[in-house]
Amino acid sequence: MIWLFVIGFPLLTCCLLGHARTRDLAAGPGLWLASFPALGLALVGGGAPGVFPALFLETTLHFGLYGRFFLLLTSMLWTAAGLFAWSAAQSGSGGRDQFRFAFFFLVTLSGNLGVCVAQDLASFYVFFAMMSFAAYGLIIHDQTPKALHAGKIYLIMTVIGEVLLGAAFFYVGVMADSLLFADAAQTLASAEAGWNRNALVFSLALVGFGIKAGVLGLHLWLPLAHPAAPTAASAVLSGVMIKIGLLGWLQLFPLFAGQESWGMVMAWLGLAGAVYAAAAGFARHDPKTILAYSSVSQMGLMIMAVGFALAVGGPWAWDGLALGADPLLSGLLVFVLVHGLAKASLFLGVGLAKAARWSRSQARLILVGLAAAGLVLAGAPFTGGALVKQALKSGAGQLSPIWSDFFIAVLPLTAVGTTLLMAMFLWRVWWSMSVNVDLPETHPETAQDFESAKTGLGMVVAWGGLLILVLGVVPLAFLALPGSWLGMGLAAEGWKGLWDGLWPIALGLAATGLFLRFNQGGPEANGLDDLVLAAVERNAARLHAWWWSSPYCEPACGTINLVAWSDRILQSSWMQTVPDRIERRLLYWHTVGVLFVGFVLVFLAVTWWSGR
Amino acid sequence: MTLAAWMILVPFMGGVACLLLRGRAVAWVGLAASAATAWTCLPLLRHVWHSGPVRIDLGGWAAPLGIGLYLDGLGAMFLLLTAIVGLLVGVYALAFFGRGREYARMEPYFWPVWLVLWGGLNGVYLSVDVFNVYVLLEMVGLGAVGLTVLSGTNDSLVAGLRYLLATMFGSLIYLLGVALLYAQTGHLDIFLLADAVDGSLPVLVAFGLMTGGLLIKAALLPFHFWLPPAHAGAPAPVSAILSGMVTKASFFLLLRIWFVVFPDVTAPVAGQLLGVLGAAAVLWGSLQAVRQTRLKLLVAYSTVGQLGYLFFLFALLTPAGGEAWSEGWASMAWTGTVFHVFSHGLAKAALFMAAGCLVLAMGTDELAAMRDIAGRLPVVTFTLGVAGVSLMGLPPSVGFVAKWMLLKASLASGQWWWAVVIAMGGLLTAAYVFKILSFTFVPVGGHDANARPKAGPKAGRNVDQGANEHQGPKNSGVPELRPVPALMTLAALTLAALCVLFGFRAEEVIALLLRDMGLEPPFDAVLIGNIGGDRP
Amino acid sequence: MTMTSWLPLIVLCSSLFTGLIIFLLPEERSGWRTALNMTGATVKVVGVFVMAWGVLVQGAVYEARFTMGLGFDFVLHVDLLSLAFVSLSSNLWFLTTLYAVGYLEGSRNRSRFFGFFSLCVTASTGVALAGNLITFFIFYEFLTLVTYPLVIHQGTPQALAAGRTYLWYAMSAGALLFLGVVGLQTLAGPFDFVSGGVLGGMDDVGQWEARVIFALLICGLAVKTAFVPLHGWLPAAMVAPAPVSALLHAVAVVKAGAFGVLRVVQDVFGKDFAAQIGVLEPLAAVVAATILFGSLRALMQNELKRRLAYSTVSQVSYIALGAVVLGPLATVGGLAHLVHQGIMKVTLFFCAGIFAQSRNIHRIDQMDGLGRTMPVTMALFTIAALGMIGVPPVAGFVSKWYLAQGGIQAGQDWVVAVLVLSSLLNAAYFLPILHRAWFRPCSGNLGGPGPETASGSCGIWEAPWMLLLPTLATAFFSLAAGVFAGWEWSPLGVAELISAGRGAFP
Amino acid sequence: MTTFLVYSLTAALLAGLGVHGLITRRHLLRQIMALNVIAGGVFLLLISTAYRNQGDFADPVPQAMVLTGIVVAISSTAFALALLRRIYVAQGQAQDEAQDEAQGQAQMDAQANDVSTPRDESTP
Repeated sequence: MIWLFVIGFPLLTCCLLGHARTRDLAAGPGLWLASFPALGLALVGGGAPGVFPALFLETTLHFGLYGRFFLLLTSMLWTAAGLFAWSAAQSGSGGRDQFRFAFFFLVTLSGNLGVCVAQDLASFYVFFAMMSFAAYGLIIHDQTPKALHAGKIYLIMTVIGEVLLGAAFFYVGVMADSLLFADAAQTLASAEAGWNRNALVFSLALVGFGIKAGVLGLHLWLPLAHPAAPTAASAVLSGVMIKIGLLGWLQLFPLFAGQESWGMVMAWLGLAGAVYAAAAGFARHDPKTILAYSSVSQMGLMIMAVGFALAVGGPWAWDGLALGADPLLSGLLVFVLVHGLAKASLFLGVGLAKAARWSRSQARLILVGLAAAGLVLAGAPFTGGALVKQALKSGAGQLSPIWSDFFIAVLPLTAVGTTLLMAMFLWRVWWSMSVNVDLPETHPETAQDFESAKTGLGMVVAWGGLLILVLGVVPLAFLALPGSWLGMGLAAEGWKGLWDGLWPIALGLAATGLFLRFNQGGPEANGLDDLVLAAVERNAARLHAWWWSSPYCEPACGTINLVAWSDRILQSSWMQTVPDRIERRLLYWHTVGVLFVGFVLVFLAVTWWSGR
Repeated sequence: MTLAAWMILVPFMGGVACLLLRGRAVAWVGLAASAATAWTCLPLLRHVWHSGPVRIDLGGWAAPLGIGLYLDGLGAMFLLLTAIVGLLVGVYALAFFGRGREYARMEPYFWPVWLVLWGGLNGVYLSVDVFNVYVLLEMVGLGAVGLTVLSGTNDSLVAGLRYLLATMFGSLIYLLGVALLYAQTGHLDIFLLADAVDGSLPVLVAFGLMTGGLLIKAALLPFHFWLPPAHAGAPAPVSAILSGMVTKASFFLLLRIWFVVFPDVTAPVAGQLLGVLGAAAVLWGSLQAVRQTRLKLLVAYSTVGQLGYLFFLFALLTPAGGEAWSEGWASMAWTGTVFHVFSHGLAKAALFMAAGCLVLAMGTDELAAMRDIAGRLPVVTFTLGVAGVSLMGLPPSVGFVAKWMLLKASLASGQWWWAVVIAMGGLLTAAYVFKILSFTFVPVGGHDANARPKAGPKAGRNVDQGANEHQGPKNSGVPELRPVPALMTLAALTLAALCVLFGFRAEEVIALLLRDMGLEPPFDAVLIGNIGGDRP
Repeated sequence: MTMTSWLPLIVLCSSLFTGLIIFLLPEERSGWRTALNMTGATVKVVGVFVMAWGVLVQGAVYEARFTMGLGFDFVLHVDLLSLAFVSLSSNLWFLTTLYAVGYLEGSRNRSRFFGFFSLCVTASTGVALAGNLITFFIFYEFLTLVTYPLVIHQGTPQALAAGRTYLWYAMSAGALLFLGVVGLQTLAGPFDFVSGGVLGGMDDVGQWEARVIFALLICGLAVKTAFVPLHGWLPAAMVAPAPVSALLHAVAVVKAGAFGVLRVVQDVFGKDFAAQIGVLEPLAAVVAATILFGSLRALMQNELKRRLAYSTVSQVSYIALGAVVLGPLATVGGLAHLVHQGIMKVTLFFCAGIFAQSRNIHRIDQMDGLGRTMPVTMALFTIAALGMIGVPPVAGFVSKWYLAQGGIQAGQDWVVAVLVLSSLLNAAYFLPILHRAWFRPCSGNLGGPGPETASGSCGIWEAPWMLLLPTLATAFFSLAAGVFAGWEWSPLGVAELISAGRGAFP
Repeated sequence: MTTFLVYSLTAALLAGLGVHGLITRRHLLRQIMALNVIAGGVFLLLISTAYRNQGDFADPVPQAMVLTGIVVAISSTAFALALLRRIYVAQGQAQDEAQDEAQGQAQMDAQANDVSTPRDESTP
C-alpha cells in the first residue's frame, strides 16, 4: 500500500482543493509537501513490490532497476518546484488562478511519481498519460497567446505520442503475453532483423517516447512550452518529465542485447538532436527558450547513450544488469540526475531573476549560481558533467570500431555546443536583469503581478538547494564511494582529463564571444523550428479549410438517406399524379368491368390449360 | 348440436325484437342479443375443440334436400372473431349512438340491421350449401349497404348504392356459377360437390365465376372500387363492422370453394394469379393509404392493402395440388392467413373505432386537425398505436404471428417473392400508421410555428401546413375537443389489447385449426388437445 | 415455475408494469409517478443484482421459457452477456429516471414520457435477456416502437422530422431483420443462443444461404448500431430531450443494435463459422469505416449533442469491432466497451442536458469558460470525454487496449491503425471542448438566459442535485471501471468471464 | 342442340348483356336494370336445370332456388331503387360517377367516357 500512498498522496492533497477551507493549505504548502512521501520512499527504500490485481490491468509497483533513482530525482525536483511555486504565490508573483495551478501541479506530480515506479505497461501508460495531459494545464497556465499556442502544439504532439505509445504497448503486451516491462524487454531482445513486429514496436516506442523526450524532429513543442509555462512548471518539465521518455526506453528496450541497427538509429538521432539544438538555440533571446533548446540538446546526448546501450552486446544477461555495473548505464543515470538538477536550478534561477528587481550584487550572485550550473552541464572537470562525458566515451568505446572512433571524436564537440548555449543563456539573463525589460509575452496582469512582487524566501531556498545538490552531489558521491567507477572515472585520466574537459568550454566561450561581438542586439530570427511549425500549421489550416468546404462535410454525406429517397419517390410528380389517375380509373364501373371479365377469362384459360 | 342453429337464430330474433321496440330499449336489447350470440359461440367452440367438426342437418333432412350446417376449426375461428368484434362493436355502438341527436336518429336502424347482418355472417360460416350461402351473402350485403347509408348523407348514399350494385353483381355472378355447377353435378352441398366435380368445362366455368364473384365482394385489388368510399363514409361502428367482418365472409367462402369443393381442379398458375393480385393489393392499397389526408379514407385503403395478404394462401397452397398439404408450410400458410384475418379484423375494427372517437371529439377526420391528440386523448392514441402495430406485423401482436407464419411459409415453400412483398407491405403499413401517429404529436401550442422544417419531406410539409394554419385566426383558441364516452374508448382499447394478447396464444388456435384439415403440424411442438377428431 | 424462472420475468416486468401504470396516471400526480418509477427501477436493480449474484457466485441458471406454438419458444435466459447488458440498462435506467424527473420538472406530457421511457427500458431488458433470436427480434422491434414517441416527444417540426427519419431507418431495417430471422429459422430450425455459435455445427446450412442471412441480419441490426451508411437517424434524433438521448445512446437503441451484432456473430453464427464463410471481412470493413467516419463527422459538428451523437456512431462500432476481430482479447474489449461506452456516453449526455437546461447552451462555441460557472458538471463532462478519447485511467482506455491487443493477437494489425486514428480524432473533437470550458475566460455570452440564472452571469451556478447526482454516479462509474479494471467483477472482468465461455448457455 | 343448351346459351347471352349494361351505363337506374337482366339470365339457367336429367319429374330444387333468388333480387332491387330515389332527391341527378365530375376530380376521363349517358335523363 505504501506505493499507492506515495503516488496517491498528491491526489489526496488535490482533493483538499475541493473544499474552501482546506483549499489554501493544498494550494500552498501542499505543493511541496505532496512529494515528501515519495522522497522518503526513494531514500528509505520500499520493500516488497506492490501488486494490485484490481487496479488497472494488474498493477505492479516497484522500483525495478531505475525506479528508485528516478523517484528520487522526481521527488527532489518537485519538492523544489513546489517550494518555489508556493513561495512565488506567497509573494504575489505566482500569477493568477493558483488553485487551478495547484490542481494541475499535483495531478502531474502524481502521474510523474507513478511513472517512476510502474513496472507494468498499463499502469505506466496510465501515469504517463496523467502526467502528460495534466501538464497541459501547467503549460498554458498564464494564458498568454504564446502559452496557448505552445499548449496547443504540446497537446497535439502529446496526444499523438500517447496514441503511438499505446500502440507500441498493445503490440508488446501481445508479443510478450504479459504486461510487465521485464517480460516485454525480454521479448524484444529476441528480435530478428528486418521489418517485423519488433521493428514496429521499436519505431512506435521511439516516436511515442521520443515526443516526450524531445527527439530531433519531435522536439517542436519543447522550445515553445518551456518558456510559456510558469517557472516551477518549466523546471519540472525540463528536469524530470522529459526524462520519463528516457525511462520508458530504458524499461522497454532490451539494453545490451546487441540490437545494433536500432542502437545506431537512436545514437544518430540523439547526436543530431544534440548538435541541431545547440545550433538552433543559441541565438534566441528568451533565456528560457535557450534553456529549452539546451534540454533538447542534452536529451539528444542521453538518447545517444541509450542508443549505445542498445547497440552494445553486453557480456551479461540483461536481467542481471545492476546499477553501477556498467559505466555506460550508470553514467547515463548520473547524466539524468545531473541534467535534471542542473536544468531545474537553471529554470528556477531564471524565474528568480525575473521575479523582482535585483540589486547589482544580488544579480551577480544569481548569475554566478547559474554559471555554475551551466558549467556542470557543459561538463567542466570535477563535476558530474565530466563524469557523464567519461561514461559516454566509454560507452562509445564499446561500439564496433568505426562507430566508436567517430563518436569518441565527436563527443567533445557537443560540449562546445552546450557551452555556447549556456554562455548565451547567461548573457541573456544578465542583459534582461540589467536592462530590466519586461518580457513582452507575459500576460499584462501577470506582468503587473511581477511589478508588485517581492521575492519569497522559498524561491531562493528552492533554487539554492538545487544548486547545492548539483554542485555537491557528485563530489560527495566520489568521496563516499571512492572505489566505484565513479571515482575511477573522475580520477583516472588526470591532467589529460582536465584538458579534455576544459578545451571545449573554452572553445564554446570563444564562440559566444565572437557571436556577441558581431551580432549583439540583433533581432531574433526565426529558427528552422518555427519555419517548420509555421508550414505545418499553414498546411493544416489549408487542409481544414478544404475539408470544411468539401462535399464530404455536408450533413448528408456518407449516409444512405432513406428519408430523402422515400421523399423523392413519394413527392415525385409521377407519384403525385399517376397513382391518383390510376386509382380514379379503377373507381369506374367500366374499368372494373373490363378487368373483371378479363380476369375471369384469364382464370378460366389458365385453369383449363393446366387441366389439360 | 343445435347450438349452431342458434348462432344464426339468436341474432335474427334479436334483430326482429329491435325492430319492434322504440327508444333506447333498442340499444339495450340489441346489446343483449349481441352478448347472447357471443355467449352461444363459446360452448360451440368448446364442442368443436373437444370433439371435432360438427355437422347437423336441420329438421333431420339429409344433404340433398335439407339445409345442412357444418362447423370445423376454420369456421369456428371466423365465428369467434365475429363474436368478439361484434360484441365490442355493440358496446361501442351503445355509447356512440347515445351521443347527440344526429347519431341517436340512426340508432333504431342500426341495431336490427346489424343483428341481421351478424346472423347472415354466422350463417355463411356455418352453411355447407352453396346456394344457401348465396342467400346469406345477399343478406350480409344488403345489411352492409343498409348500415353504410345509415348516416343518410349524400356521399354515403352514393357510396352505398355503388356498394349495393357491386355486391349484387358479385352475388349474381356467384349464383351463375352455382347454377352451372348444379346443372353439371346436381349437388349443392360442398362435400357432395367435392366428390362430384370433374375437370369438365362447365365446372371450370362455374369455378371461375364463383371465384370472380366472391373476389368482387372480397374487394381484391382491381375490384376494390366500392370499398373505400363505403367504409370511409359510414359511421364508426359500421366501418368497424364492414372492414373487420363483412369482407371476411367472402374470403371465407373463397377458402371453402377452393380448398373443399375444387381442390382438384385448381391450377398452380391460377393460384399464383390470385397471389399476384394480392401482392398488388398489398402494395397499391398501402400506397394509397399513405397518400390519404383523411383518417377514415386512410384506414379504408389500408383495408384494401391488408386484404391482399390473405390471397397469398392461394398461391402458396395450390402448386402441388393436394400434395402441398402434407408439407409443413401448408399449415404455416393456413395459420398465417387465419391469424391475419384475426389481426386485421381486430386491429382494423379498433382503428375505425378509435377514428370514430377522434371524429366525435374533433368533428372532422382530417389528419392535419389531429394536433396534440396524443396529449389530449392519450388512450385513443394508444389504441391507434397498438392496432397499428398489429397491422404492421410487429411484435408483440397477433399481426406479428400472422406475418411470421406467412413469411415462413413463403420461404419454406421456395416462393420467396411473397416474402419480399410482405416485407415491403409492412414498411408501407408502417408509413401510414406512423403518419397518423406523428400528427397526433404536433403540439397545440405550436411553440415554434416559425421554425421551418429542415427538409421538405411530406410529413414536414404537412406539419408546415398545420403550422401555417395555426398562425391564422385559429391561433387564439385551440378548438375544444368534445368529450368522448369512456365506453367507446374502452371498447376500442379492448380490441387493441386483444390484438396483443392473441399474439401470445397461438398454439391453441393452430391446434384447433389444423387438426380438422388433416394438415401436418408445422412444428415439433406438441399440439394441445386430441388430434384427429372425426371428419365427415 | 421456480424462482429461477420468475426472476427474469420480474426484472422484465418491473419496468413494463411501471410504464403501463404510469400511462394511466393523471399528469399532475408527479409524486406518485416518481415514486412508481423509482420503485420499479429499484426492483429491477435489485433483481438484476440477485441474478448476477446467482449466476456469478452460485452458478445458477435463470431461464423463463414459454411455448409460443409457432415453432419457437419465448425464452428469457440469463447468461453473462445478458447480465452485463441488463445490469448496465437497469442501473442506468435508475439514474436516468432520476435525471429525467429533474430534467422535465414542470414540462408537459410527463406521464406519456415516463410511460414510454419505462417501456423502452423494458424493451432493452428484453433484448438483453432474450434467449434466442426470435425473442430478441420481438423486443428489438418493440424497442423501435416505444422509442418513437420519445424521439418526437416535443412535437416540434424538427422532432417530427427526426422521428420520421428514425422510423424510416428502423422500420426498413426491421423488415430486413425479420426476413433474416425467418430465413434463418426456416434453414436451421429453432435454436437458442449458444456461446460459440450454432450454425457451425449444422450440416444442412449452405454457405451461400448463410451468407445471405448474415447480410440480412447485419443490415437489420446495422441501423440501430448506426453503421456508416445507415447512421443518418442518430444525429437527427438529437432533438429529443436529453434523458432520451442519453437512453438512446447509452442504454437502449444503439446498444441493442451492437448487442445484436454480438449475439449474431458470436452466439448464432459463431466467429469461426462466420470467418469460414468469409462474412467477417466485409463487416470489419464497415465497422472500421464507421469508427473513422463517425469521428470525422463529429469533428465537423458545432452543436454539442450532434457531436456527441457522431461520437456515438464511432464508439458503438468498437463493440462491433470486438465481435468481428477474431482474437479472444478483442471479444473481451468489445464486451467491456459495451458497458464502458454506456456509462461514459450517458455522462456526456447528462452533462449536455444540464448545459442546455440550466444555461441554454447548445453549441460548443457557447461553452467558453463553462468550467468556471459549472465546475462540477464540467469536471464530470471532462472525465467522460477523456474516457471517450481513451485517456487513462478512465474506462475507455481499457476497452481500446483489449481491442487492439485482440487485433494484434489475430494478426489483424489494421485494428491498431483504426484505433490509433480514431483515438486521434476523438482527441481532436473532445479536447477543444475541454480547452474552451476550462481555459477560456467566461464570456458571459451564453446561449440565452437560463431559466433561473441571470444572463451573462459568470458566477458559479450548479445544476440541481436531481440532475447532478446521476451524472456524478455515472462519471464515478466510468472512472472506477477504468481504475479498477482488473477487479474480478469489473466490466472488464465480467467480459473476460464471458469470453472464457463461463456462464454460456448450457 | 339440346333444349338445355339453348336455355343456357340464352342465359349466358342475357347475363352477358347485363354485364355489358352494368359496366357501360353510367346512369344508376340503368345499372340497376342491368343487374336485373343478369339476374334474369341466372334464373333462366337455374330453371332450365330442373329438366336437365330428362327425368319424369322436374327437379324441385332449382325451382325453389329460383323462387328464393327472385325474392332476393326483388328486395335488393327495391332497396336499390329506394336509395336511388334518395340520391336523386338529394343531388338532383342519379349518376354515381357524375359525383366525381362535380368534384372536378376526373373531368378529362369523364368527358371521354360520358358519351353514352345523356345528362338530362330523368329518374322516377
